[in-house]
Amino acid sequence: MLAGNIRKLCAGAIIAAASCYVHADVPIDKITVLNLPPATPYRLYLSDMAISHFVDSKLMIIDGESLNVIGHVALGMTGHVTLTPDRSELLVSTAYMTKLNRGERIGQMDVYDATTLKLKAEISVPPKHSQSMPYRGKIRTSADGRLVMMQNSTPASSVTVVDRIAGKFVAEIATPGCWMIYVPQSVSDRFSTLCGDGTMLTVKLDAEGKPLERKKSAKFFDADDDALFTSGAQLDDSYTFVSFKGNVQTVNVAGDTAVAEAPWPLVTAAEAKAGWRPGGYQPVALHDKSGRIFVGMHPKGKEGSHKAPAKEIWAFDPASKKRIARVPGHHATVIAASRGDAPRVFAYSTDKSSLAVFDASGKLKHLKTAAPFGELATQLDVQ
Amino acid sequence: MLAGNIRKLCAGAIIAAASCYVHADVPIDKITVLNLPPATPYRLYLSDMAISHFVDSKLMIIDGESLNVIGHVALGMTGHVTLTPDRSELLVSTAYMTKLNRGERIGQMDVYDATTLKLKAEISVPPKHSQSMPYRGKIRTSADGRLVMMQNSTPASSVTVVDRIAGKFVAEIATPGCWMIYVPQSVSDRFSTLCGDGTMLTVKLDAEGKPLERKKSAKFFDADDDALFTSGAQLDDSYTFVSFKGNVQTVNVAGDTAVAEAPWPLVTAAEAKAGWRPGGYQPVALHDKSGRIFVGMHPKGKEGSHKAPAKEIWAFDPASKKRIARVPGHHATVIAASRGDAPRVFAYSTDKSSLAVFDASGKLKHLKTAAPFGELATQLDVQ
Amino acid sequence: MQWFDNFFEARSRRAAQSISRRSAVARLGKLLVGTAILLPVLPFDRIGKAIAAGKAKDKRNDDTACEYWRYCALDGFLCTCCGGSISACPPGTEVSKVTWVGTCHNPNDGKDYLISYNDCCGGVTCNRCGCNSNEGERPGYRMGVHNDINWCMANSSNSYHCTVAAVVGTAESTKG
Amino acid sequence: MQWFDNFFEARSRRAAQSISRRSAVARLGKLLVGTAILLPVLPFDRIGKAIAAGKAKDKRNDDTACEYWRYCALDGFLCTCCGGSISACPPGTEVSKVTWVGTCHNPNDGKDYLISYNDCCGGVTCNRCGCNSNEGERPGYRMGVHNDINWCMANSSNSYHCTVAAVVGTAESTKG
Repeated sequence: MLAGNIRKLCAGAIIAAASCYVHADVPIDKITVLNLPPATPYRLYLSDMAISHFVDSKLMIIDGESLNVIGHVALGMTGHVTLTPDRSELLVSTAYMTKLNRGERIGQMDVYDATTLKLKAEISVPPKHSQSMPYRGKIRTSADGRLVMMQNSTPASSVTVVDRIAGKFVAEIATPGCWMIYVPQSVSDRFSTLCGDGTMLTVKLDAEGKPLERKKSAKFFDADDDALFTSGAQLDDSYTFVSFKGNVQTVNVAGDTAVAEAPWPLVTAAEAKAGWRPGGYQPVALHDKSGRIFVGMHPKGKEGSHKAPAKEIWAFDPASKKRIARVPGHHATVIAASRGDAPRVFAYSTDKSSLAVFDASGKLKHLKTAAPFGELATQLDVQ
Repeated sequence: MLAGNIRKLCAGAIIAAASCYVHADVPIDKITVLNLPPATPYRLYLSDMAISHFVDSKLMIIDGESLNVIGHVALGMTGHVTLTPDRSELLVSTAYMTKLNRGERIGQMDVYDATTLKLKAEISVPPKHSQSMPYRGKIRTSADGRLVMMQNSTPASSVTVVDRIAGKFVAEIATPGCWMIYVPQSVSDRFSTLCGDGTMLTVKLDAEGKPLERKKSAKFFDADDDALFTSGAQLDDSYTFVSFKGNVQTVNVAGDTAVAEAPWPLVTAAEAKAGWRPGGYQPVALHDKSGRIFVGMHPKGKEGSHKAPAKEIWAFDPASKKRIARVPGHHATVIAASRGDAPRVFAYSTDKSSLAVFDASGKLKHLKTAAPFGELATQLDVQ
Repeated sequence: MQWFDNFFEARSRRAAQSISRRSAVARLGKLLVGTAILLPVLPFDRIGKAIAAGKAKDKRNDDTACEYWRYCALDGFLCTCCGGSISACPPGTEVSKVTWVGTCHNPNDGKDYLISYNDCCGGVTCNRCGCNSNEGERPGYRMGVHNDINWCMANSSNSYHCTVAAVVGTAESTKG
Repeated sequence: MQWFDNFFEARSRRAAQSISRRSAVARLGKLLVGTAILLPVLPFDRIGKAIAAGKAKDKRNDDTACEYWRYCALDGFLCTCCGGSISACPPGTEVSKVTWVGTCHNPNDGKDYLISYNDCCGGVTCNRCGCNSNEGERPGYRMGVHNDINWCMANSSNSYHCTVAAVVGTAESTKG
């Protein structure tokens, strides 16, 4: 009787459905699993701490043209993610507790295929990764993609080095009083990190990835008076930072010691008086081809306003150090820019979970805004 | 130098602060951990699946008078919770994956002290608990509190029995086509479960808690034509259910076979025509002392509207089977009532995350509403 | 699955006196439950999409809207908003081994279709385009048409990501 | 904690040329970091509460409002909304072993206080009364005053539930 009914029901799941198909206008589906579509220069990677359930943080992958979500990657407990230089893999610095919020803490680097989003490898590391908001600089690869550096905090600061090709943990390097990882593009044997005493520490690595030499730069900023945001925008061997009070500081990290250029102000004296300051979690972006930088700015800034969302986004020309555009800020706390031709600027608002898109080929031109994306996202990377 | 500064800073954390205290108007705090305050009859237990991160579900404990949240209990992956009859412990049927969303699935019953909310014990069980929305009936204790029955789904239905006093798993009992656990109060050696063929299955247990005998009742409902909501309101040995189309069905589960009373309608012919139906996840509550029942009702009901939020809450007198009150429904999907004197009815809205409180000593009188409570809660228990 | 051979099975079959469309569906659901669905390989035709392009304003033909006709008993997040499609799971997830079934009316051809609501499993929950439709849905005592449960329960990863709505057949012939 | 004895420590001390209040705070923070805080047992006086009763409309004295004076550098969920109090963790949680520190101005006595923002750890995240104030907050290179990080990181359970704001001293004497 049961079998009889099933045949009448014409269920493709149970019996061959060829005779059935003729009765229906909608064909029977084959359920499949998709790969990501081919990447465009506007593919976005949004890192979401999901603060209310941060044992279960996540990466959202978004098509920056349609603003459709095209995939997710599980980041574990406050995971941090970076792309390999060839964009073939996503690397995640994370941890798992065996019973969700208790039990053993398992530290590892998860490796995901960037096309299938399947987990390819799990590399065991000391369970010390920084359980913190996503920022660029919490995990970085060397320029050649072989070594992976991951920021730890116990809360003492250290950096874990993994050999991605060998698939193994290499070293844990003490970086007391310093934070975040900055890697040059012309050499692959070192990383730098910003220190609370206003310097940068550069750690040179041996062939294996173990620490060989550590050198501190001269002091170039004052964390008390005018701290630098740690999220810097990279171009080749240099990182461009902005400071709480609105100065631009570019630092070259290719040498044995980091070399800071002379800082310059984003704000005029009048703007400084009106309290215009950078703010947010990723306040500055840089377009590689033009060198232009884009900064989320808020007025009436003061001590403690450094995470305020942007009232405006300002664009600057690097050669003239002049502002070339100012547009409404869409409450942005995270700014990112695409590479190469036809640049676009993406402005994500942590508070509103919204994403605004600008054409950045000339002056900034707002194209569209969509929401919601994520729960508490603070890092946005572009393909 | 550092020590000197510290002394000047007068930090109680570092040195004895007696001499320091005289300079300050606000005393130095001792950081402690609270216990729950003494329970009132209005203490509420709200089970939240947290659908967007259901690996990390939770119980919120709320003071039903102030509507302050007074504590939380972690429920693991889609955990289900019940109180012991003496209200001394909270029992959680749950599972953990060793790596959050992969790895080994660990099944267990977690035991929490109901005053300190500390984890007291973890009892290993087969990893089969029903990963489903919280409903009363997913975990229940026998009347004497010794045996704990937990609903499984693989998706085949079975019931795990744990001896809470011995702290061990006892049995897994097949309950094919049946769902949810109903326990009598006059005997502690059996449970019943509602079956899709319109009957109730009663399983009698031996002294250990292993199945001794299974008996099915006569058919008393039709799951196709007028299904029963599985969340029933208990009074002694009987459960009062409502049906999708608005009939009341009381079933006594104390015997070897469950005995159903004659059903009666909540709705008049005119109300039925207007489509007034019960709806939600916990659509019916019962006040023990008066026997009155309270049902979340929506108009224009139809096939598929059975989870619709209440447009009104209706109160009925059990003896006369007459409606004695109808009040605005506050979008409720979950109704609960306190016990004993000075009854209150609590109406939680899954959509709005809001909680409305009514004085139920006479006709229903709205006292207050507050929000938000939880993310996707579907079960509310009262002390 | 052993439970389906249990001594109550024969009795419950006898207990069902009338063969309504819905109970037949419930049984189909029961059979699908616990079985890895091996769908036949058929031409992959997105007729719904094509129609949607023509009637953009009819949400019954917009597969990112809760009102889309195939979603009549879907409680969950739409894979079409999560990097999947109406019948494909997003990258990195896997198709649920077990499923619940709905019977939905297609306004375009006037026919009723059996829809398999396969969850896509693994990783995080998508949490976009949440829908809660319950036509023909029943409590867990009719497991094959129950949607208040995680249908990733039988996969190696129990994480729920989103839900697809695949046509698995037509319910037409049981109407008589 | 071994890193604090590292070869860079002495150098970084020398590098700090001026002793501002804030840098002193940063150092205190650094010392508190990695140390289980053993607070002295003093009379438990909820002066904030008492004042709040009198000036109900001043959010600077309402310990369930983000504007409460002690919360000037608190980024997280208020334990006062989660079953705890201004200096007590909710039931079932444990006090964080490490902490960050803020310097907040008390409008009632005109003095600046050092506030220890201890996270309460274990179980689920409370997710009520989220606040994000950052006075004196600095990036992770000044870890003792950094609040974009989980201060339950050194506990046996790393789960973050909510944050208390305990007075640990006055910052007055460093003003000169």
